[in-house]
Amino acid sequence: MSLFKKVIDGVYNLLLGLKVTSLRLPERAVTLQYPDERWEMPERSRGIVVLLSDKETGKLNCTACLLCQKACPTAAITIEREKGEDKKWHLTSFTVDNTICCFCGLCEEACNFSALKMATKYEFSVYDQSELVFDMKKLQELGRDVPYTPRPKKKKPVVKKPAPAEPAADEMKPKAEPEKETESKPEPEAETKPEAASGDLFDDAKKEPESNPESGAEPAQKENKPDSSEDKKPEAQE
Amino acid sequence: MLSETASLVFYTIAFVTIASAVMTVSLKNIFHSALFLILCLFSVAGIFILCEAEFLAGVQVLIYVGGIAMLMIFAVMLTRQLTSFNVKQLNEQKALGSLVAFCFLLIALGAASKTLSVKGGFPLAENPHISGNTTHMLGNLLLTDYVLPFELVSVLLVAALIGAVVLAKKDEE
Amino acid sequence: MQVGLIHFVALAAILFSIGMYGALTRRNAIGILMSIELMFNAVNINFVAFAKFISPVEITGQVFVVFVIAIAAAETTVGLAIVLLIYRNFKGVFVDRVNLMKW
Amino acid sequence: MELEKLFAFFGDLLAQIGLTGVALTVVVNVLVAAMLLGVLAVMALFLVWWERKVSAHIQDRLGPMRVGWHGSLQTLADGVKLLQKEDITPTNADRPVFFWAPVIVYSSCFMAYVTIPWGKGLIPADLNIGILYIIAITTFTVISLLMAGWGSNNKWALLGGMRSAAQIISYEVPLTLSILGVVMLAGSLSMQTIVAGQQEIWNWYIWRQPLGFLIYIIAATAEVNRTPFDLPEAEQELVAGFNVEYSGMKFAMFFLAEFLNMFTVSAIATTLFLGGWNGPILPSWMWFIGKTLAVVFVLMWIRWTYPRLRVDHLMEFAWKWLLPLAFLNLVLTGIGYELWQRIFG
Repeated sequence: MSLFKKVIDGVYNLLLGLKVTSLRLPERAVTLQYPDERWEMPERSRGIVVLLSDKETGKLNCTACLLCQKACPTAAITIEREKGEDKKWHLTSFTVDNTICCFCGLCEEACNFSALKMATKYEFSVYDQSELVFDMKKLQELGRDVPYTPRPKKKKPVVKKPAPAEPAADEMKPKAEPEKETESKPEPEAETKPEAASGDLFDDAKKEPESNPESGAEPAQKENKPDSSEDKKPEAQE
Repeated sequence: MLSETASLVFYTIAFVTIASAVMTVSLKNIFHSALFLILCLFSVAGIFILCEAEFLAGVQVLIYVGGIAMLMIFAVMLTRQLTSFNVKQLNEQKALGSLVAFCFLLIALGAASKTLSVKGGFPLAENPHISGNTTHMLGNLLLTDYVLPFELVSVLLVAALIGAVVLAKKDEE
Repeated sequence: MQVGLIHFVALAAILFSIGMYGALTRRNAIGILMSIELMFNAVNINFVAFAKFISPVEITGQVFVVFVIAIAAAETTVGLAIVLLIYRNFKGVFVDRVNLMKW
Repeated sequence: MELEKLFAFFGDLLAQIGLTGVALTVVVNVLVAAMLLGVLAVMALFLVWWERKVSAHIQDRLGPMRVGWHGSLQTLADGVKLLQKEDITPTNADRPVFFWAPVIVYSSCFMAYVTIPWGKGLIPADLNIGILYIIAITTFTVISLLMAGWGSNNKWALLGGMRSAAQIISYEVPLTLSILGVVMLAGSLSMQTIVAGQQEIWNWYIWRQPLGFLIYIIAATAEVNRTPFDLPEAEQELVAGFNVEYSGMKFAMFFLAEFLNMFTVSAIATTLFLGGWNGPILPSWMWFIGKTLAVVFVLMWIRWTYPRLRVDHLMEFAWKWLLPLAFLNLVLTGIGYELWQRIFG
């Protein structure tokens, strides 16, 4: 008897399956025809990394602070800079190697100047691998029309001369200059926790350049090494 | 006698049959042998059709090609070391075996020509044409005159089936 | 030349001899089984040809072919089971290795 | 629309030209074969496209949309692509076997169409062993699959070939037995006679053989290696089974043969159970193709509904369920037929 019940049950379930699929048949498609239609990507989606520039002046927002380079877990970002005559760091090259970028968005979080952003663009296939290494020009071009809202500067208790509410980074620099010597020295460790220490934007920017070039790069490498060796050990054991 | 066209067809099929049979017994690769066996059996089905035995031709293909040859191929695949070219495929009786087969061929052909070519030697039908549906006739014969052998063959098949299962089963202990 | 009964019989004889040669000279048990199938088929050709040329009214020959085919199937199943046993016990399917009863 | 008249006209034309005897037969047969080849090639292309569309719509997708109207020329584009591809033969392959396997699978599935009635009088050859011929000739598929598996010299291919042979042989038994029920009722193996026995819709053999029809559909699904019985080419386990080493045109031949086989079993189901080309108003060949495509759609529907069976379940189902049911069907048919004859005959 239980056999009969089983058989009837099974047949019923099979028919139920057919019913389900037949009901899907007249439904409208939920997919898009990709090259013809595209999803509108949400603004915070993580696509390709672009450099943002000021809308009016067209200059890059980047202050060459190296925060993003340090934040990058895969070392996809490489920044070269030089000290200008105005004793400020100037960007000479900014490359993003998209072959190793993992699209984690840490660089965007690390940036304090709304200088770089993960744009919504996600199609950048090329014919040659080397074309995936984007240089500064390319990144700026990509970021030309990317809308962004400059990050609100929440707390500025340390600032002596409050900056204008929404200044572009380039405009701010001259004003920040005088404070550089006085304020950057007290907190040299701040670089390890940029988010927490970024009470003052200008401060941060000024302080890092000085301490970083040699000392900043080394810790990063040291951090990397144990990581990689840990990664390799289990493999070797296996 | 067959018609001109049918004779031509007969010679073609006969050639294929014999050639593939020779390949079957002579090839070193036993898998290829099995495939030529299939070709041979298939062309024998063609001979059957020439003899107006369509039902048998269908059964021939279904049973031999679909069943027996398939079993052969399975056996080839289940047993290793069959297809390597280093293995000697013929035994020491090669010369003797071919001699015996050749003698048999001569005797058979001699006997056939003795009995069949002589006028009045063998009661040939005047009109060698099977009138009617052979399938129908075959079915009638099998279930009337030959019902006992028919049943015996089915018993034999069941016995062979069980025997094969018992033989091929792995010992429990 | 028009084809008559003699041609069918000759074809069957040739096929049978080929099968016999194979059965006598093959070392491989599966090869021997195949040769035996060839001989069965030679016999079948004879039956069918005789049915056509001698008794086209009552096709007794064809009935026998049915039996032969059935018996061939039975023979193959048992034969292949034996081949598998040989393979299992003698680590190969070469029948000249199966010499336990030879003195 | 009346294709029969068209063919009769062509026959007269050929006779008037002066062809007689063997020459006429040869010419007519070659023409019929060529026509069949053309129709089936188009049908295979259509079936591939249709399968993709049905699967897409069941999964709330659209499927191919780019080539032609709703992607209707997609298969043609794929065919052209496959033609251009490199024809690879593995180094250690058994070359002749590897080469002949797709040829045999393709030609055997064409040969099956010799006795399939496309319409009233539209049958290439009405053999008196019709359905037996089809069953016999389709066994060559198994051989070609085994040849493909063996010839590729690849363990997945070999496993796929072995599995498929085991599966097809197992399911052939209930398939043949389910067909036998219809043969008993029709009293003939000839396809035209079987069709002639089901003039009206209530005469269709499906009403007298519902169990047989069910068994036939299940066994036929297994026979043509379709989901849920597609173990021989289970992508996840065997990558593609017997055709893993095939590329280019040889692969295309396997692929098209698969779809043609599906059409073949549907055509047999139509002929045996669904009244063949019988139907009102429309020309007979339209009825035949329509009914066959309906059966094909059911097969596709089944494919995109059920998951794949496990290999031991597959064998168990064939031998422990379908085979006894098929025997039961046969016995019931015999008893029922005899009773019917006694009471009404």
